[in-house]
Amino acid sequence: MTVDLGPLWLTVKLAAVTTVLLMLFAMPFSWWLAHTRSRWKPAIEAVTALPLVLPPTVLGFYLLILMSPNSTLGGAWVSMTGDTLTFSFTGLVIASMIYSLPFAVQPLQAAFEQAGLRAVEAARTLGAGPIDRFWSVALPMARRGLLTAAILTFAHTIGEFGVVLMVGGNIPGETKVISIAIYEHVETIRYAEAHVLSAILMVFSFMVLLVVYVSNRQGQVSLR
Amino acid sequence: MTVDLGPLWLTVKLAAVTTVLLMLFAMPFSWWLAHTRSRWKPAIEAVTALPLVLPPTVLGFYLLILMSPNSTLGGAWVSMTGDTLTFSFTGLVIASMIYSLPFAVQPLQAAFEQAGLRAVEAARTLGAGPIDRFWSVALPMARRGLLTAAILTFAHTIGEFGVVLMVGGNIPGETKVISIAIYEHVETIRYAEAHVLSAILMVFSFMVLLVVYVSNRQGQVSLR
Amino acid sequence: MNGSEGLFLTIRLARPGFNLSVLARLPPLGLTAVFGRSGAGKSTVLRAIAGLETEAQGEIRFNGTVWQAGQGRMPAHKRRIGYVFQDARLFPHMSVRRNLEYGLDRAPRQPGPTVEDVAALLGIGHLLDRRPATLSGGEAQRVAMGRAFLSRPQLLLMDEPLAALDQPRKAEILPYIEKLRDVAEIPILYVSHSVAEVARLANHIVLMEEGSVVLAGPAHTVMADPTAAPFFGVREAGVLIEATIVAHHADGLTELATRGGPLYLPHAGRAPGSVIRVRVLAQDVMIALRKPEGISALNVFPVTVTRIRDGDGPGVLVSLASGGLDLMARITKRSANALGLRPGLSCHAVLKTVAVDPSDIGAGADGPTG
Amino acid sequence: MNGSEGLFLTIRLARPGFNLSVLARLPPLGLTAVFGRSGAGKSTVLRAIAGLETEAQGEIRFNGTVWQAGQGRMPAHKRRIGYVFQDARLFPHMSVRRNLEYGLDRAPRQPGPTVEDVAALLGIGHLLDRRPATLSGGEAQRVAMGRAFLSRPQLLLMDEPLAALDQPRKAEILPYIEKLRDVAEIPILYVSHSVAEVARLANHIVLMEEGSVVLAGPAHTVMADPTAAPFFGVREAGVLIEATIVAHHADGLTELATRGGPLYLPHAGRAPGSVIRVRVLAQDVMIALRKPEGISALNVFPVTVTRIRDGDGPGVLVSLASGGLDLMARITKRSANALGLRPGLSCHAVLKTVAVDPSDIGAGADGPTG
Amino acid sequence: AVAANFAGAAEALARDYEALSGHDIVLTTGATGKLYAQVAQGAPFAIFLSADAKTPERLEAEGLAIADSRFTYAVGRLTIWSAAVGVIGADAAASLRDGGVRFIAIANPDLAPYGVAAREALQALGLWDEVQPRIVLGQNIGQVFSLADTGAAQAAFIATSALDAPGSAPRGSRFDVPQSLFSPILQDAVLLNAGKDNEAAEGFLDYLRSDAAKTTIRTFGYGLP
Ligand SMILES: Nc1ncnc2c1ncn2[C@@H]1O[C@H](COP(=O)(O)OP(=O)(O)OP(=O)(O)O)[C@@H](O)[C@H]1O
Ligand SMILES: Nc1ncnc2c1ncn2[C@@H]1O[C@H](COP(=O)(O)OP(=O)(O)OP(=O)(O)O)[C@@H](O)[C@H]1O
Ligand SMILES: [Mg+2]
Ligand SMILES: [Mg+2]
Repeated sequence: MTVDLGPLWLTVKLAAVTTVLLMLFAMPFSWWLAHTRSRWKPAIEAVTALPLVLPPTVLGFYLLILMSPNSTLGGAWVSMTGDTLTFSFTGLVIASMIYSLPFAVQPLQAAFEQAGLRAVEAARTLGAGPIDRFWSVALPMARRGLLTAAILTFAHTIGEFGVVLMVGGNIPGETKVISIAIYEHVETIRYAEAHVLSAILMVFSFMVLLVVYVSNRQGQVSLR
Repeated sequence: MTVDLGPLWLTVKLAAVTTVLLMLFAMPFSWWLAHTRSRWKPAIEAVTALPLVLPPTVLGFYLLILMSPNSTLGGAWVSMTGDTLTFSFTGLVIASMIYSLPFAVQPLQAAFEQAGLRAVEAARTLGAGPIDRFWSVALPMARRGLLTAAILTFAHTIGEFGVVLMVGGNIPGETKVISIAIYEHVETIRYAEAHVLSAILMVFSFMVLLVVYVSNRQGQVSLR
Repeated sequence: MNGSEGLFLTIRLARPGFNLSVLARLPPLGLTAVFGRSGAGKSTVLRAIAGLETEAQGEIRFNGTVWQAGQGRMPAHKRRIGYVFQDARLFPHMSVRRNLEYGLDRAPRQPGPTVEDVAALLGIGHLLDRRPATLSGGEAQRVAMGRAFLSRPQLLLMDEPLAALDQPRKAEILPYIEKLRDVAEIPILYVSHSVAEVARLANHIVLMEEGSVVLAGPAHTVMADPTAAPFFGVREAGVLIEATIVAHHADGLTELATRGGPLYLPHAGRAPGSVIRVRVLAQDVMIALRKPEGISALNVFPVTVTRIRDGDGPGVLVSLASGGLDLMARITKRSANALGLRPGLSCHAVLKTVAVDPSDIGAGADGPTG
Repeated sequence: MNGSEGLFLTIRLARPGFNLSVLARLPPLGLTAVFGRSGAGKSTVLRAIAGLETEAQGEIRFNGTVWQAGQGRMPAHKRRIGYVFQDARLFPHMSVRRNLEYGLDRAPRQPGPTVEDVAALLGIGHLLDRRPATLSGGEAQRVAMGRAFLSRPQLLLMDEPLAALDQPRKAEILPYIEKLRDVAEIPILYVSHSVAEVARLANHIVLMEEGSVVLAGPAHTVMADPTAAPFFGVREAGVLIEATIVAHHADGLTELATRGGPLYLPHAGRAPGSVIRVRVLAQDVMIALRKPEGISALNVFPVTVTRIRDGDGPGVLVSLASGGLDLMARITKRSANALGLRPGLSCHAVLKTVAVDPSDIGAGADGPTG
Repeated sequence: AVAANFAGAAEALARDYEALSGHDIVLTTGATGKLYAQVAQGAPFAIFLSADAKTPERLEAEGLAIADSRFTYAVGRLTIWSAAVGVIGADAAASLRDGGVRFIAIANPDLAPYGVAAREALQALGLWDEVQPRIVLGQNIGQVFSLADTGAAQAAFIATSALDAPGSAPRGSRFDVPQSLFSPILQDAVLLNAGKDNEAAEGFLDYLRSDAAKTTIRTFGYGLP
């Protein structure tokens, strides 16, 4: 029985890149959603949650259509970079970001809404511009929501493979993530390998999460 | 082309039952997690996020083993109810609850932590016992987190099928949910049916979410 | 006072850089003012009594019921207290009315003020349908007070309840607190930085410094204690005297009988025969060698100098006795020398009538305390 | 005063059941006290000036810069204000030190107090490494004040900054606020419910009621205005007089020259030659027909009765003139009748030396205002 | 329980059989491996129409299926297909070498018999090593079709049945791989324990072997043993 760990590292890389990029997008977007008075707000909120309701492979299917070289988007990407969006790591990241969008936006928006604007107002009077006070006050106060968003995105990207499989094409070393590998073992009735890989994945994820939660606890601040 | 809507209602029923039951469990559990001083807290938090990191089908595989009539749990269930846990609606609900656990616990816990205990302390001095003040003060103040938890759980149960497929066995009327139906259509290359079902699912989900968000907006309260 | 009546405290609580260690026995009736500088530990003591400081060690008994002893604690929500927090802590998701009703709904059914009564008293009747986030600072504080009043408490803990309010509003609310204290017979623990409030309301005073009680006792004793002077400030030194209302005169003056003779005050608002408490500040008392004539001051008492204490600065504090009545006068050293004051000297104490602020007239004696 | 200097406001803001409509021109230097009952709109005005009330309509100009006009608004963070909120609003995720540094880090580099200076002044030096959640109410308020002081503001907006503090602490902080006002020449808008604070600090007073300004003007004018009496309370009626320090005597008394003659006060703490402001309460002034002898009061001025006003209750307010000096005495009707007071009558005003509280001695005249 | 690739044909067969016999057939489709796991955990399936020969053999060996009930009901055929017209010509090898074919989708050989067949065919054409970097994998034949259909992969080895199901219009360009280039894709059926003594189940298995059924199976693009 050989256990190939390549997919594990690929998975971690994908999850990390997706999480970081998605957080960067979700932070200002959630902030805007939390405080906008636009009448479109509920509609935008509903759309944001939609990537969840389609089965992952089906969402992957539509993303595949969207990103294939024949489409406007995919074609533009090919002519810009010379590479296709599908079956590439970049494509995987984009697909994962879209699928995990609700996990990032929802908790962050909730945290921003709940924190209120009192301290942010104080920051305004102390000379902090919009971006400054977002980073120095709003975001740290919504820290717990940020953590939740990051954990859900990270864990979900590790575990989900429907979208990834479709858009990534399961190319070893390029787009074959560990969840696909485990899935394959289960499908081909090689349960021993599946158990080992699952155990590795679980232990690894547990360690990562534990480190995150322990350090969160240390940095914890009562916001009362 | 015939579009069978049976799976849609089954899906809605599953999502609704899962969401309600999971919320009932997650509310006290997240509250406890948010305020416990146990040294095991980070470990429990990490375990709570773990259902996410296993691929759904793989998680479903393990749940299948756990709930099969040959196992202790599944066997006990059979001798108690005369019915198997696997390939039944009840089994589906349990599996969905386990898989969606992180979506319910994480945002709720974040909301409880962020809300602080000031108002809850006031409720204590006003004669409200633990359960009373949880319902009358802590939970309403964590309302936005509750909403996030419910939406993520609901939407995710609608969309996810890996676990459900494994544990439920795709039995029409009993365990064949819409996501599986769409998935099947895509897999069996009946794209037209897949497009129609996807569109119905999206529009339906959008309407549900829109109603939720609009009513949330009306009931919204500045917590500052 | 029965041995088990009242509030008995031995609390210890250690925090980095701050140690609370309070031993106190408070009377079962009346208002006890907790006075002390910012950071002295006043709020912490109130929190411990309410059962909100889980780390507080020691013992707390109230009217014979053990609230805390060893590891045993009665849960906060069973203690039947009304707590007015230093910050209002309203429930943000409820209307003002629901906030007010919160404690009422959870209290045993027993007669007491209604939401409307309290709203009218506190001037928040027009706010009942509003959300706390839209209230001004003082409005929120009044709602918080109303919420505590309505919870049918057996002990009121009030942490600077009037600090955010204007003088006229204070003047409206103070009599109600007095009524709770005297008529409803609810003991009150009252944190305040205002000497005027304390002097008017307190039957008992506890002075705290750096987590410890430095002085505690009946209000008149503590207020007359020189140790307490730095807490109150020079301007606030004075005596509390008891007087009986004799008559209300047509020109608006009330005639009082004191142990030193008649005293004229602005209308005191109680029926003749009532015993009231009057605070006379040392700085409002002048000393004259001969009985002055042709001056606007109505209250002139023949007195004997009993003691002269030097203070910091240019003033001296002269204690005067007139029959059974003690007075204090704060005058300059220069005057004391010019007049040749010394213990035993007979002279006259001149007290401007209106120097006695109506808000310094408290109802009743500190009876329950003594 | 240059036409474009100072703060010019025309603000309108409608809320359900509350309409704010304020038109005011405030001096470019000195302290303007905003006084009014709870819910009058004081905090709302400060918030509008700071640029935090997005719904406020109208115009705001400060020292020639337009802060708001029509739809145009300068963002709050560019206004260089220091705002002390009614609730402290510290940043919960930062240490006290980082809170204090927050505004400083974002201000233009220019000389001014350091974190250590301000921490020492406010007595929060031992709290620098703590988190806001562990501070007492008064400690938090002091940190909030320090944070605003350190942000190198060009205008200070202070919303009841001292309400949560004890008297000794107030006495330490007040001189610093005076220094900011006079030495650093930062105009200050100061909301307070304490007449003593206002009387001591304010060069200019704005009285608000139900969203509107009912009276505004130099402090001495407003404080002497009968319209203002209900705001301040009877006990606080009085005059503000200007005096020059002549000498500090060995017995701790300071001799002042006023337009009505010499005045003796407890040590006033400024160099001879300085002009200071003294508040003399009407209730601290007695009237005698003949110059009294052998009494402890040092300050006796020959005066002429200029006006007698009846108040509610048993008192009358007697205006007195002595050369260029105006005084007010609050005495009983009975005394006024007994003495036969009428306008034009010559008599003596007796003022107990120590009746003038050191905290009522403000530095400087309200020069910039006048 | 029916392997996904046979779902369409199975539905048609079930419909015919129901009309013929009056029995009700409930179909459950899924990947072969998943169905195996479910059967092993006591799923109430009577018949298993696998996409391979190995799994039914294994079920039988493990005593989960009735001994000797196994038979081959269909043989899969393989087609190289592109959604675009003119990409795949008569010389399949040359077409696949063409630079326009950026990606070639095949089923995962580890998972699907069609994947093994595609690999064998590529090896037989002498292309396996050369096209290796351009290969993308689908989990099953349905996904492989999706990859090609969306144009993400310009060529794919799919089941002929995916193209030739009744009612589907011919599109793109194709090359049917000769049976000689790969070992036959045998799809076996087996009677499971739950179907023991089940008249309808046994009847359906018999029906599968009938000529009427064979015609239907052929129209769906399958070969026969
Ligand atoms: N977690 C903590 N760690 C260290 N010190 C603390 C902590 N919590 C409170 N303290 C300190 O305990 C002291 C007492 O606080 P408390 O709130 O009782 O003061 P207080 O007398 O009510 O003051 P104030 O009049 O300012 O409200 C303060 O000096 C405060 O800094
Ligand atoms: N959203 C709102 N809806 C209706 N009324 C409001 C709203 N926000 C504030 N108000 C009212 O505006 C009035 C002015 O509030 P503001 O905070 O300015 O009062 P204030 O003078 O500072 O009072 P205080 O001394 O109690 O702090 C209050 O009566 C308040 O209830
Ligand atoms: Mg306190
Ligand atoms: Mg205010």
